Amino acid sequence: MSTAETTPPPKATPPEKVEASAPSFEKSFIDQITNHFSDDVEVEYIKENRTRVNVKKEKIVDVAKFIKDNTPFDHAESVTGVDFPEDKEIGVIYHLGSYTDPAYSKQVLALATRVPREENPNPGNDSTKLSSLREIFYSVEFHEREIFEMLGVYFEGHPDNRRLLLPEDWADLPPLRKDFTNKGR
Amino acid sequence: MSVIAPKFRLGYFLKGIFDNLFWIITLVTLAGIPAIQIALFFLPLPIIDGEILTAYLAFTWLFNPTMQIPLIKTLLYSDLFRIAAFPGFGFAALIAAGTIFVERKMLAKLQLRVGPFYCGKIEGILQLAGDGLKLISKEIIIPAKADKPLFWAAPVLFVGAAAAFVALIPVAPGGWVVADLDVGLLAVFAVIGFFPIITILSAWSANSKFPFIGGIRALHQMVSFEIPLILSLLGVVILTGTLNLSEIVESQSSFPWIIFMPIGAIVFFIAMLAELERIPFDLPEAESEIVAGWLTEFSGMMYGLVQLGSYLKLYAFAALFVIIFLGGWTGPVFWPPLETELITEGIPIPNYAGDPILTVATPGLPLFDKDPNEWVLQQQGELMYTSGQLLISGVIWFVLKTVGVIFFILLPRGVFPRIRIDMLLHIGWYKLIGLSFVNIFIALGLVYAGVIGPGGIL
Amino acid sequence: MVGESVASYSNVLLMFGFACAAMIPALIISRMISPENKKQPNPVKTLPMECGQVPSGAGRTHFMMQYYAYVLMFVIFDVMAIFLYAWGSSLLDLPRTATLPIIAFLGIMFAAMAFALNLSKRKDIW
Amino acid sequence: MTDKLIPTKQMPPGLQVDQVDDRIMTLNVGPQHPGSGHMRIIVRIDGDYIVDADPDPGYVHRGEEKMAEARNYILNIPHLERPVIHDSCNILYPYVLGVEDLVGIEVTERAKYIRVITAELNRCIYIQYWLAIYGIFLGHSTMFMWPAGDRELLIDLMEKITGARVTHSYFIPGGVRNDVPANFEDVCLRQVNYFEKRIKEYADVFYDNPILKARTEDTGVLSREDAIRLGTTGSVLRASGVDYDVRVKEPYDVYDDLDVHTNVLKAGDSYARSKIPWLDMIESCNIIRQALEKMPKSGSIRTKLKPNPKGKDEEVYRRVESGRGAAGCHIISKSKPEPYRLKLSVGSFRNLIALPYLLKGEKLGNMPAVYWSLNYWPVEADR
Repeated sequence: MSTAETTPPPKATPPEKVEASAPSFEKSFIDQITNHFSDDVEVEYIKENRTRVNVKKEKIVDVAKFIKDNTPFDHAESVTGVDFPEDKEIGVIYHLGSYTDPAYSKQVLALATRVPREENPNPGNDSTKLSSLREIFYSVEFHEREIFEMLGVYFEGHPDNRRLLLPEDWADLPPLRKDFTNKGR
Repeated sequence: MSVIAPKFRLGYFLKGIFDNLFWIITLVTLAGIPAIQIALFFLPLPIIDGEILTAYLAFTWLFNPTMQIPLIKTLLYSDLFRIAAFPGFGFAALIAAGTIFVERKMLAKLQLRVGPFYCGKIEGILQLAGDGLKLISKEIIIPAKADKPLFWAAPVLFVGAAAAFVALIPVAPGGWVVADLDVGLLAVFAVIGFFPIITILSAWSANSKFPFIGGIRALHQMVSFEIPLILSLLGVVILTGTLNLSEIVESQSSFPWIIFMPIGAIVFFIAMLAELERIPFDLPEAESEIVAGWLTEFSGMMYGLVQLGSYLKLYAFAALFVIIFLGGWTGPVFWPPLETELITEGIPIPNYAGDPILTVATPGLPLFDKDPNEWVLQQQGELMYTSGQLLISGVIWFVLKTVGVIFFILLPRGVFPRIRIDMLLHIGWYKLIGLSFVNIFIALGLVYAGVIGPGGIL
Repeated sequence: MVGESVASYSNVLLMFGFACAAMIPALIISRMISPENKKQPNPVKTLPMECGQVPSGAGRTHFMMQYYAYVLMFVIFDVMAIFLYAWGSSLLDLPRTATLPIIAFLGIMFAAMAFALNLSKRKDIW
Repeated sequence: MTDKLIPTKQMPPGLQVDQVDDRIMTLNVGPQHPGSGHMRIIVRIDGDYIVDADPDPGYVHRGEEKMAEARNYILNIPHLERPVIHDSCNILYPYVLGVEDLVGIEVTERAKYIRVITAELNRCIYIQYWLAIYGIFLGHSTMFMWPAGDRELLIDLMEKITGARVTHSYFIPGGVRNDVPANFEDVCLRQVNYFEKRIKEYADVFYDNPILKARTEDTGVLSREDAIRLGTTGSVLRASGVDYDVRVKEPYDVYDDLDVHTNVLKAGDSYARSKIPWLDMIESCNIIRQALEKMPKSGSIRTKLKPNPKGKDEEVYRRVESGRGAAGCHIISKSKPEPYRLKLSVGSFRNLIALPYLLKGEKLGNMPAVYWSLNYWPVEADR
């Protein structure tokens, strides 16, 4: 809440427009989350089968724990890291799905957060840090390792923050940042 | 030694050849000829027509048509011929080469492909020669910190041990065996015991992890399958009362032992597959687990030698199975010899009036016979060697049976996946040993029920 | 007919020696004609095989397979199995009463083996 | 590396790692190993038991996601199928669906059916390749040759349709690249019928083989709860008794018109994991036959797309069921011809997380059987 001014929403989300045609089923479990975390979460969109909530980075563990305990979402399908150099932020989006509840098996809940970005990254030792969700959704383990090496986001509480895909002698920028340019392109 | 491939120059090449020739001639003159002369003092030289066959005499007789047949026969019955050519190394290597060809083509047919196809025009029959040439022209890489003498010696020793195994195999009646031992079967077990030791030695000497695990797996394979292998043959020994392999074959002139002890044959066959390290028991070389097992560090011709040794071993095991359970060379004689009168006296052919005007005597049909009565004498047990017909017939039967057994050894490679080491130990200790005990009691029962043995029915 | 002399034993050794002697030229010829850069040996080439990685640790280490109970049993029962051949090969010459002790021996051997297997399985050594 | 969250499996006695540390050997399995594929598994063994396994992928990492940020939506098609060239239609499918959402075009009915048919054919091609390697990993060389040979049937069929044998680049936003040949229905039906008859013979030589059953049953058991918690997908998930197939649960294109049966096995061991893809192939043959019946015999195969299309200013996440499980494509678009960020969430990468957990406490001989039963394709996991 103290960092409310540092995390402005990147674009003016039009929730009103979406809500007019928002599917009621998706809205029901999103409402569950928004009711519990009133001002910490912000619904970006509610579309058919796809929903997204943006969470402040301090609250990501609490929200994830709440989702795990109170909704049937039981695993993370994918974790996307996005670099926003204009906002000086890096976004991390967890896509959560459900295997156990047939009613929810179509749904993918995107749980998004943002961490500050530094111009001269020093992965692991700078402010680009986020709490790991591995204790809650076990399946994010390798995804978080990939984001650590590709974007330099250090996941606190992750037991195994090592390189996964990149070679051991990689000494350049984290390659998925926008300021790492493709050679020859 | 000269190196051909990089920076080849004809002068260096010729110089290398001449250097090698020079050293060969020098060494032969200084060491070889004296050694031969010293050996000639102690070696018994054969006597032909009352003359001692010296080297000079043999060279003279080569150009004397009448003396060539005795010369060849002398050569045929010498130990060197047995070791190098017929029942020994050459024969076994020939069958091993055939086995490799058959294995490739058979597996290919089983797996809906064609196998070696181009080399040699006819179904890729020269593929093996091509592979040999390729292997011999490859560089031999010795891993750093390897125990070099052991590492070099392992493939050679492997081939040697396999050849020693081959030496114990009789292939034809009349003592056509390199070493005719009274305790032939025990000697076979002794030689079989060498292979895991060689495996472990080479695995240990390579100073690499995958060969090491492979060697230990080979040890465990021996641990679990040596006892069933030994016990499964005890039934036959009980029934025949001898350990001599030739006598075991001769005891099966009327029926093979597999009729009475199929359990022993099955146990022996499975244990044989395990000792040969063939799928499904190729754990020491399991390529998807431990790269190539104990063969990982072998390159070039060393690998080729190990392969040669393993196929020699394959032939020897198949031949042992044939000798003990399938009756060896026994079988109907092809082209049985003519009647004794025809050979000794000839048949008088009468004219129309009934007077004998012509006597037809066959030339010595047995090709290597000394005199026409040889086959008769051999039947009466007065000749130490056998006649041509019996030899050829016995060898043909032996080879046919051996090839059949080899086929069944090759077949599981296309049918089964590899098993795991704990399953292997479990099979060996819990199942095969029990079955081989059953086999022993079947043999004892046959003896004491009076079916087989002195005074038995059969 | 049956070879009785030392010569027939020595034939095994001769065959062994012949095969060894015949294989050594193959290695020597291979050394002669194979390409090998002796002046600049490649140290990476002679590394032990470790799937393309630089080897870590020694190849010859303290390494224990779990199945050592089988190995212990092998040491005992392999010798006993060979002993049986002395009896088996002369069974037809022996009086029938001589078989009874052997059957007792077989029974003890089998029972001991079963007990050892059972024990090691119950203790779950492997 | 040690996980406290997941209950550790019962290790055999005498294998307490902290006490026996001096005799543990570290084996690098891969990247140059007949049983690894293009990856490395750092296996620590104590005798015959694996006490720890650490997968190390990345030897064929190509930066597909970074490359996609520099190319427009059409140019991305050929290189995005490279991670799994044997399953190139299915790996492109979520991307193409996502781009259609972003650009906002509809696909014609006939193109949808052609897409489903080619996707199912491609799934069979991939599974045949996978099965061949599973066979050789277990030392069963016949099982290597048979699927590799029968795969040619479907590859020839795909060559007739798309013109390429392996890398088809067939799906494009708005439909497919070209129409099927004239007598396609008959040829496809005949090939698929023969193919199904042929793969049913695999049961005799492989799936009913007693040694294979003894080797793979009860090895690498993944329980239902762990399969869900680890977020595994595809055949690994369904072999553990979870009834989840994206084709059924979230039908895309025309899968809701077709009768798709989900194969589920309860055991969760390597045998079940190796059997599910085989059952999937038989199911794919059924789907292809249904689709051939219902396919419109004529019509457009492509909606015209304006050159260099721009995506909307939104993000889209689409998933399909590929040969290795759910393949998701997350595209963040910023009203540009190029995607701002493209993330492929592929089945191989998601299943790899189960590998260290499954290998712990297994025997070394089970390592290839468990590893390849995870339906793992190293190139796809590295992307």
